[in-house]
Amino acid sequence: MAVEENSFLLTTVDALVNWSRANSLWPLAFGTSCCAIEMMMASTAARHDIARFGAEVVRPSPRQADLLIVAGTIVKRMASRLKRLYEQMPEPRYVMATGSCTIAGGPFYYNSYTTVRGIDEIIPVDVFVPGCPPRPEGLFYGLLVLQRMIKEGESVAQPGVRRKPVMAALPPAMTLKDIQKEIAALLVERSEVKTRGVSPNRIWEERA
Amino acid sequence: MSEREATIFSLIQSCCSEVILNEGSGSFSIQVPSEKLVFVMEHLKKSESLAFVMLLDHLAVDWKEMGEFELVYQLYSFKLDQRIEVTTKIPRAIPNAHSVSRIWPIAEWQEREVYDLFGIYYINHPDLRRLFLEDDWKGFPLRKDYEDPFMLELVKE
Amino acid sequence: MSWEIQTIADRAAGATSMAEVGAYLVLGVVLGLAIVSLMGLILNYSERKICAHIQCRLGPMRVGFHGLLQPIADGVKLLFKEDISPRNADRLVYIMAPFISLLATFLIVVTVPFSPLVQIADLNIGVVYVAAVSGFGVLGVLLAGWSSNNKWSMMGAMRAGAQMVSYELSAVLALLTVVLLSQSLKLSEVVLSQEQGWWIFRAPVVGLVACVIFFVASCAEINRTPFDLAEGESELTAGFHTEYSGLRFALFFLAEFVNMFLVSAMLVTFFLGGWMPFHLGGLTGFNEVMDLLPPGIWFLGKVTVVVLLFMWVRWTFPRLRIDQVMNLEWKILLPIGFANLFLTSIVVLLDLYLF
Amino acid sequence: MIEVGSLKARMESTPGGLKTEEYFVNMGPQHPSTHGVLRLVLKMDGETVREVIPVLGYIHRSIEKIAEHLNGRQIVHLTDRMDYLSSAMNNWAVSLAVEEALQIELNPRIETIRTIVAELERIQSHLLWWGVLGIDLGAVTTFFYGFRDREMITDILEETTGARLTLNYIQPGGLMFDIHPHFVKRVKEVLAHLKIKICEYETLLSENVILQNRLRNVGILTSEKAISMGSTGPVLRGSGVALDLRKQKPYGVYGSVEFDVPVGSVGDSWDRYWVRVEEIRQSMRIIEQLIDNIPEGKFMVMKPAKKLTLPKKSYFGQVETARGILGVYIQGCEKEEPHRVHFRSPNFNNLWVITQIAPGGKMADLVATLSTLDLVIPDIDR
Repeated sequence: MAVEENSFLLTTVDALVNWSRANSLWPLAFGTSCCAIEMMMASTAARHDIARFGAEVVRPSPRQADLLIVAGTIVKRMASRLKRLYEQMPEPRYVMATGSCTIAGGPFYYNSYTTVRGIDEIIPVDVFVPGCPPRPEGLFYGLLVLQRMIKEGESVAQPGVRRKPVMAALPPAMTLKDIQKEIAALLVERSEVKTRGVSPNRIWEERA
Repeated sequence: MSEREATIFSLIQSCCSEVILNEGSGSFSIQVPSEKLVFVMEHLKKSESLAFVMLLDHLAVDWKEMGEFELVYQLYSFKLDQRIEVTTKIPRAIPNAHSVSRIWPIAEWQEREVYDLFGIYYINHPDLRRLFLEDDWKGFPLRKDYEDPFMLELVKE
Repeated sequence: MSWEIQTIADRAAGATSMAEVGAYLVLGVVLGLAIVSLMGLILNYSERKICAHIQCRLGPMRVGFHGLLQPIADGVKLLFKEDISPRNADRLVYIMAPFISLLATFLIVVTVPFSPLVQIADLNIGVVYVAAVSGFGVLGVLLAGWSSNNKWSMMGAMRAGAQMVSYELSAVLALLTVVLLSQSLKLSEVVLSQEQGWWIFRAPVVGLVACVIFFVASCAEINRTPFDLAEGESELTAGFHTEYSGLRFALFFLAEFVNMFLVSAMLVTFFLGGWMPFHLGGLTGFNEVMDLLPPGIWFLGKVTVVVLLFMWVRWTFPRLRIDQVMNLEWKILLPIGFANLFLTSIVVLLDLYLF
Repeated sequence: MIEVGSLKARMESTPGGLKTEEYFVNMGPQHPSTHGVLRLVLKMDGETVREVIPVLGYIHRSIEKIAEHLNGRQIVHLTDRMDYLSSAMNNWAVSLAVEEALQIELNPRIETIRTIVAELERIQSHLLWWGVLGIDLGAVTTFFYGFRDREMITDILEETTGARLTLNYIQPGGLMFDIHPHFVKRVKEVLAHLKIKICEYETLLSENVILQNRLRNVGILTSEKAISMGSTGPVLRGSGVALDLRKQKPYGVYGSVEFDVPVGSVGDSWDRYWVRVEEIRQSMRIIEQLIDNIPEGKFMVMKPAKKLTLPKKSYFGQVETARGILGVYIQGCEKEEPHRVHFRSPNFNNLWVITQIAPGGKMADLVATLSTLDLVIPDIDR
């Protein structure tokens, strides 16, 4: 039976499924460093209480989680493990990168021989939450943005089609690409910052 | 140097006359020739009047210009309530040192860390592997001449 | 006041046509399924809300009034989630395990006497049936852990197996105490025998001891803290269901919550009078006042209290170690259970009831 | 049917009893009770742990290399991210080393405020540990109680320093900012609140018979072993060795305040638990003595524009953090950037204790012991 693209049945199912997915984002307990403490603070501490959004069921096993909150620096040795964790999660899965280390390497950007400069080099990211570490409120804003994205974004007819990642604390129109372009331009423009050697797996240069 | 430190130093010198005071340190520090290191260390721990039973820390410093590695051991004695810094220098071309892991078990891992980051080979070490980096890592990153395109070195002018 | 007991099975037996029998059959199955799924939803929501309030939080707030729709959102999400089975898993067993787990709970729901008129079937060997079928749940957990091809799952399953089989003994011993007291294996008659007073009060001390033993043992049987070793998060990541995702995981989740309800229902039936209102033998005036509330309400009220007790215990206590769990069962609970059974027989022989 | 006697005879006839197969389990890098990305390779025999092999490096961010390119003032912010739960103490260690190198004399106001902030950090770190210990042992509610009170301290620190976790407050030559006008009032409020709550926590968790059974005589660390492994802080004090730099080599104003150093006797997990809970009380005592008489003065004695050129000498600054002795080794070479920076992290030595005391215990004991060692993994890897 052929169902039309925008039939009433499918859109209603879409709405229901997206509503349920948005409101029950079970995070995977995955924290590597300081951001993990703020994530714990947000997800569990009595004052902030992520349970209000239905996201307090922190699953230790990636098989049961929907949301991978990457909290803390990812180094080369951990990168493969992060990717594996992501692959172990069942679809639909969402990734939130919290903190400047996961976004771009943060304070460990220069002169570090291990830090991965942005986890978007390893796995696709849905929401970036800046901060070092981000406050719990920042994490909530990221979660709400993700909820909005899920509610608007996906459809049963086209699973896996996703909006572009957004920076949670920036205007919603801003995408990662814009920011990367800006950073690249800044690096070229500012003459006092010279980098010796360009890492082969930095992709932003090619994009810019 | 305080009076107590002077007595400790004389005690050490009585066992090994080649020990000299290390002037390049802000705290009480002695310098030992590398071949005498294990002997002096054993004396520092086992001697009843000294009893430096705790190895707080072990690190290496890369003196590229002088072609030397400086190994630094921080010891602590409960009996004297005193910290002492023991340093030794080994040539950069042949970075071999004697392991003190028989004296203090924790040295096994501290030496692994130094091996990992500086590439100093410890003789008689039970299990000399990399500690922080992957086993197939090339080079020793904390050496001054380490180069890695991944590192994005910030050049200051 | 005399209670007239009529189960759905009785009605089906007294039916005149095949169609009527079929209708009752369908009613029974639907009722069972409805109870299982409804209890799953309600208990999931209340567990999250109650634990939140114990911990000075609010719990789910955003979906519906005070997050009432939260379990539905979770359910729909889990339904539409990708279902992964590990490559080296024993696929048939892996797929069957959650259903076996749920089947055990469903089979017990059939016998629960909700009220004199709401009971699906009243077996004349009810106690034996309950004891036998509840052992079925272990099978699901064991198979799940074994078939996942994961060491953590395996460890969780082994822990669960050892623990559930051991505590089954104490639980059955506690039930046997009540069987001695009520002199029947039929659940409805067990309830009826408490017309002069609930066994926890009427049988001097032995009733209370048996009740406590049953509470502890059933706490262990349904894998709740302080006995949640099978899925101890901090030790075994997620225990026997580490590799399960999507709907199959939801079934385990559901079975866990329904098990909690069933265990409370059994505790209520055997020790707290089931649907029987609070009676004190001899005080007819008082008893008649108590009878004003319908028995179904009494039953649900008591179950609620026991479930709350389970939750309170869960969110307060730390977890035991595996050898401590085994010690508690074999060295403490089991001897007490046997002694209690012996004392009960003396109580029954000498007719030493309180009222 | 196997007779019991024959089985027993068979067990005795095989050398070493009836053998079971040992297997390896990877605990971590992503595991809820390793508190980060520590990986432990466990050799297990059923439920019993036979051998523990820690594998590190999953958060090795090359802080020591980065620090060689920064000046003394800039290194401070990197130390925040090492042991993020005692960041003020970490800052202090760097400041001590740099101040020794540049021979900077501090005024009493700076020293007093530093002490208060460090003790506040210690309390919040121990509260977090207390909560996480509960969750490791299965008592989830303690986690929320610990975090609730920790939040109040975080608020105070945020008002003054502008950050909740990574303070970057104690700088070479003084402090980043002066204290907030409400600082004294808020601290007093929190102390009054905590005094009641600590007693409540004792009844909730410490006096629980299950917790006592889980911790007592588990993971016994003798004082000789603790010393030979170079462990410090509450781990060493739990084993009965009263090594506390705040007493031994007083820095800040620790020399002029009264406090006790709690010391365990057996060295089991319970002793470590007790030492930490008692340390919260002692920290409160220290703050109480200082909070009413913070001297007047400047909060920074060094001009911010001053170049921190380090002489060609090595300096070792050490402080007692919430986890033990943190040492900072700075080797200068007549430049602003140090020639070599090394951090002696307390967790590095404390971690290896697990290889000595966990074998022979159960899997659950390993988790309990790990929890009472209170490890922060980024501090180990740096």
